Amino acid sequence: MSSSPILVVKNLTTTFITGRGRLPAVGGVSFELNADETLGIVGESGSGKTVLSRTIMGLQPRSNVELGGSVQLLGHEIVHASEDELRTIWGTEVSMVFQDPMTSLNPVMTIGKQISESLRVRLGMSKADAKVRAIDLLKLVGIPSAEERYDAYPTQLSGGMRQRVVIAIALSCSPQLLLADEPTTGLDVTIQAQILNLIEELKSKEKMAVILVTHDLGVVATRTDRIIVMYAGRIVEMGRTRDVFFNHRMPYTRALLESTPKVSNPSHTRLITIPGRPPDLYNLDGGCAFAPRCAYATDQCRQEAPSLQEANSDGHLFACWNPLPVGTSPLNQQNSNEPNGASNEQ
Amino acid sequence: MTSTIENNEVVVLKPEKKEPLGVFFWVCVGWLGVNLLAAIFANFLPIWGPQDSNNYVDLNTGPSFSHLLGTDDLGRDILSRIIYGARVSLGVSFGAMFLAFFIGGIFGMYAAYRRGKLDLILTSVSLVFLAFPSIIAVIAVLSFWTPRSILKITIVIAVTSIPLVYRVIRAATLSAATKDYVLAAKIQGATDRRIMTKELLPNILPTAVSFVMIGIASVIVVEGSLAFLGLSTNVTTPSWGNMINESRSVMQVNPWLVLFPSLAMCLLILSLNFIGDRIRSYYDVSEVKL
Amino acid sequence: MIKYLGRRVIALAVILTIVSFGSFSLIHLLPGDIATVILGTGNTPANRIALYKQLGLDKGLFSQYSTWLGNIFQLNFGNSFIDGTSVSTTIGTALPIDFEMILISQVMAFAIAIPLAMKAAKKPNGLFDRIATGTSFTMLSVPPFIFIVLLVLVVSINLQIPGTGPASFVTFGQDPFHNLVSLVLPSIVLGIGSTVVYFRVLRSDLVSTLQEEFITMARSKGLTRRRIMWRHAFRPSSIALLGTAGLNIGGLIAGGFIVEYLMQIPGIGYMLILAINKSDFLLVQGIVMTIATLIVLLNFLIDFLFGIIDPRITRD
Amino acid sequence: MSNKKVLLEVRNLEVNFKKAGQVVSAVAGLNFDIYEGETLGLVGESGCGKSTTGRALMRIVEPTNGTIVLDGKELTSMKGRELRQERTKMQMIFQDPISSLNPRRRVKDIVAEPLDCWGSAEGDERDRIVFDLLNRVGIDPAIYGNRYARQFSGGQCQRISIARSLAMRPKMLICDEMVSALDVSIQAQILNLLEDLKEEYGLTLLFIAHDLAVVKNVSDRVAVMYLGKMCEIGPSDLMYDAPAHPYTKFLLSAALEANPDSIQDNEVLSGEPPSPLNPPSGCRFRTRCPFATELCASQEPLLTEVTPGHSVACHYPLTTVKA
Repeated sequence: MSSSPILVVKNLTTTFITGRGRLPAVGGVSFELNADETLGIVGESGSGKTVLSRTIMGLQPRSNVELGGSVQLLGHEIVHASEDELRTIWGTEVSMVFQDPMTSLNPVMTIGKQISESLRVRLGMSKADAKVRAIDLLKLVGIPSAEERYDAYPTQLSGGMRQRVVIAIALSCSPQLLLADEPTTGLDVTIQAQILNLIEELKSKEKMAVILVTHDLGVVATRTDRIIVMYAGRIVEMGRTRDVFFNHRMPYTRALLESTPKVSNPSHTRLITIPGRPPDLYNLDGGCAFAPRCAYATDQCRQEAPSLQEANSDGHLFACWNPLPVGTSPLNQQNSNEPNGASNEQ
Repeated sequence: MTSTIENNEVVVLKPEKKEPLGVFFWVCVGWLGVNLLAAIFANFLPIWGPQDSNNYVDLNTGPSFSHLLGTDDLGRDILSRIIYGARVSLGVSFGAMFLAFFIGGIFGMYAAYRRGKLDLILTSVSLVFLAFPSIIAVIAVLSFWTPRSILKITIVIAVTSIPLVYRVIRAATLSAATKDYVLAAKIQGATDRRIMTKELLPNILPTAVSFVMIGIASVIVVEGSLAFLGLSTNVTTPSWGNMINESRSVMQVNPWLVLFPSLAMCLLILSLNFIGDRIRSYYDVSEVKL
Repeated sequence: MIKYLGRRVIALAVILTIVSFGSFSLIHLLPGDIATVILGTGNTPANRIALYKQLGLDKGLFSQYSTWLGNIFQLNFGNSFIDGTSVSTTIGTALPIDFEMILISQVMAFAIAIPLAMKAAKKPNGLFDRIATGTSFTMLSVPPFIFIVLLVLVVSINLQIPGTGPASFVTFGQDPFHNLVSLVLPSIVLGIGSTVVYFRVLRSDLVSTLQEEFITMARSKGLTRRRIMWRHAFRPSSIALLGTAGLNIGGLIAGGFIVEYLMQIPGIGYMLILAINKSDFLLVQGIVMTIATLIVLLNFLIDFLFGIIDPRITRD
Repeated sequence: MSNKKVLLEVRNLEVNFKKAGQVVSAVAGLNFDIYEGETLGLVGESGCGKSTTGRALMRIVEPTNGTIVLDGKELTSMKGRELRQERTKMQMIFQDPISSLNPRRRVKDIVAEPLDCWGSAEGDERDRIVFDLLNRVGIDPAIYGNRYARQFSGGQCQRISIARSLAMRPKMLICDEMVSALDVSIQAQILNLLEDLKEEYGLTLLFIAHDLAVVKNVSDRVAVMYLGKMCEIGPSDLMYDAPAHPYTKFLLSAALEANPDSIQDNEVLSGEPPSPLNPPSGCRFRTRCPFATELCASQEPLLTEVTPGHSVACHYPLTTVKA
């Protein structure tokens, strides 16, 4: 864990300029990522997690977007880099797996071509070499009869197989960082488990760092070293996975955990809900964005946004004026059937 | 009853993210309105008669105070002839499109909602007709079906447009009919007729209106072409096509004779196309692919 | 693919049969008696019967149709009632002129529309896009017959460029240079009309294709913009372009007559108008049948190209 | 449980589709009962036929075979007005909240649609019912009743859908993946609302979903489907603790728990479901089942009761092995 960071994000902001005004999709995000780490970024829709991952990648469109802060990836500054500069990093140093494998593959190109294209363009391989390597990659990601599938079109494959192809493309130029944006959303549970296991396995095999962006706490619970929880474009809690699950201090993290149904719950368990809806990013006032939905909110919360503060020396940070006591995570009392004290229903 | 009602939500309504239709749209609508009104009330307008030949005083003049757009080689007032000519262009095009939509639209909607054999048959038939160039059919039929009248021209153009209208409305209905709200209406006990009028019709209306506008514009062109071939109305009835065609021979002497009716036609087509295009993008109707 | 093409061939045969029957029955839609139309009034009954026999009209409808169809398969459309020339010969001389004009106009249209659409689609609603889209909209509103009349007014009459006016057509065989000069204005009219349509279709399709996730994916692979545009975006978008081109070229075969008529270029459309004016019904029939067949074949070709471009189509 | 009144009785339900000349067997002979007042969860992966089952029950999709008896009345033989009338006793909520509501109609008209169809309430009475329903689902009718549906977010649309489905006071509600398009915090709100309304309106639910945790949280009993067949059906707590069908077991072990201490089973089911165009002989799960034998290929296992109320379709149910 003490190896030098490959990714340093400092005070990153992404603001969209739209017809309705300024939309601060990501506001002041800072974190670091080590070479052998798996980092989870969790948040609901509109929390800015996808925008964040695309900004880190440098894929955000340039028109009507204002970027601030810095993203240092293996010594390259991403934020204000031109597309020409970024192109030298994409694929070889960082690559991305997208949410929907159906739309992220070109429907009129064979999957083999889509893999070997990267190899030929980026690594200058010959056509024959690229094909051999592409078939190896297909085998690596677990596609049966890879030689025949080389000439298949994306529509001829199932969703799980398509996502494997996308992963093969992402890995084709041996990147050091893999950004996976909701890689298993829309896949069935058994296929989801296969894909997550595959990413985990390839991570250690290819020695790369992984950022796993998801809305599902289950996806990050056992497969990440650290977790970032996002709300309204900001980091509200960040720390080692166990700390976030067991020692979280930010009420939103708890609320997220409590409103997630669990297989281990007895039937007809009443979920503890967060009232209201995610905030309208156009109209954020000065206070904590979660305050309107938070049971513990005070006047201070409504007026002044809390900044990240340290919970422990292990890099566990949270942004809250009235943090929850340590060790009150619902996961610690799972076997007691008593209703949770911190009900925030109104 | 122990109330566990969560407080009524503070609903954050999504803003209507549409950009407004725009000034130019309303200019176009206004222009279309001016054309329609002028055509309808031509008899009551303070203008020369379309056949008044002025005792051969002012022949082939350019624009002047007494003749705002000039006169032709018989001394007839161009403005007046353009306004009366609008009757032919607008009459034929509106008539043909409404007729085509009445028949093709109903069939298209019904076929797309019901699917099955009827849809299969109607769609195959429409495909066959679409393979046959409709302009050729129009010319062929009109050249054999004499004597010609505005009504006949309207009917022939309408009939040859039905397959296309059918396809457009069918495609629009199909995309609406596969939505869950149609199923929802069905399971609440709505009759097919109710579903078609209350659920589907409001959703295909933007497509239909948009296509009517573009259709009218293209019928104006078709009618103009027919006039050139002498297949449209009687030469003595002014129509824009007739006017342009007749004055080609004196183009060198008096270019106004060609320019003004051409301008009238182009401006109206531009307005219609623009209205249709804006309606389509305003209501976010994707272009119907045939 | 074979199954897909097989189905298309069957559809092709069915459509051609129906179209041929439609063209055939045109002659029967004539009001009044054909012999009166051809021979005029005041003819002896014997003459009428002779004509009926000559045309085969004394036989049953079906036998007439099969004879007619059989002849057509040998490219024999009969001889004109009016001047006795072979309909096939007339069509054979006229068609190449149309092909020439369509070829010139389409090369021009694709050469202009594709790069413009690509440039416009790169920045939707940017300055270039607004100008190009606005111009295309204006051009779209000028009917071809107005366009050609105005061009003649400016180029042939005002600028007095020789050989560009109406009735200055010479065949390619006679004089290639003057042939091309005489086709400049009509080709521009047809070409600009097509350019506008192709530009609009390709632009809007490219704009939506460029927003697809697979384009972002291609970017994240580190491919150049140029490669992404041509290899990843153009190919899926070209389906819409191709479909439009099919309809448009069909429209030119059928609708080019107005330009030909005004410029007095003896292409198939002009021949059709002349035949209609002279009541040369066998020629009308032959031309209608030819145009319909060409359009059906064109559609088949487009379907075939669809199948090559997009593998999804052949496997539905 | 067994002495309860059966509200919906499904026997030998089959749905076949024709696709490119071939027959797809989407639902292949389902038998189950739903008791009055209970919630039956129906889980399975995509393509297993769970949604088709729900739609066939509503007769939005025509069943190829079988009988559906709702509240003592046989639905499959009904036609026209009778069917429409009888069907209002059973309502359905769809997965896509946005497409479930007509974007060009006002919220209060959408909720009143069933009343208008049947003319069962007019004028003030109609307005009062709509007002109450909207209030009940948490949408303020005074402020939002005249808005168009397209302005609402997914969760709100789903609330409006629920209000509409309750307008005719149905006995039964079929929820087809109704929360899977929603964020967790909204999902929890909707699930709680559903539980409340179930109580209040005396509803019986068929809850179709792919998310095992969601299904368990709302269901009394759960049925598991694979490739058009039912694998297992039983009381949810019991079945999740001790699944009898290997497929259920794999499904449960693949479900991700939001707890770092949860055991991530490495026994991940390999492969993918075969095509319903050409389903395997015998047990449809045998191609992926590690315990499959020749018997599984030759003979189709029938749904048999292993413990009271818990049935499984497997030649080698796991409970017997354990015992």
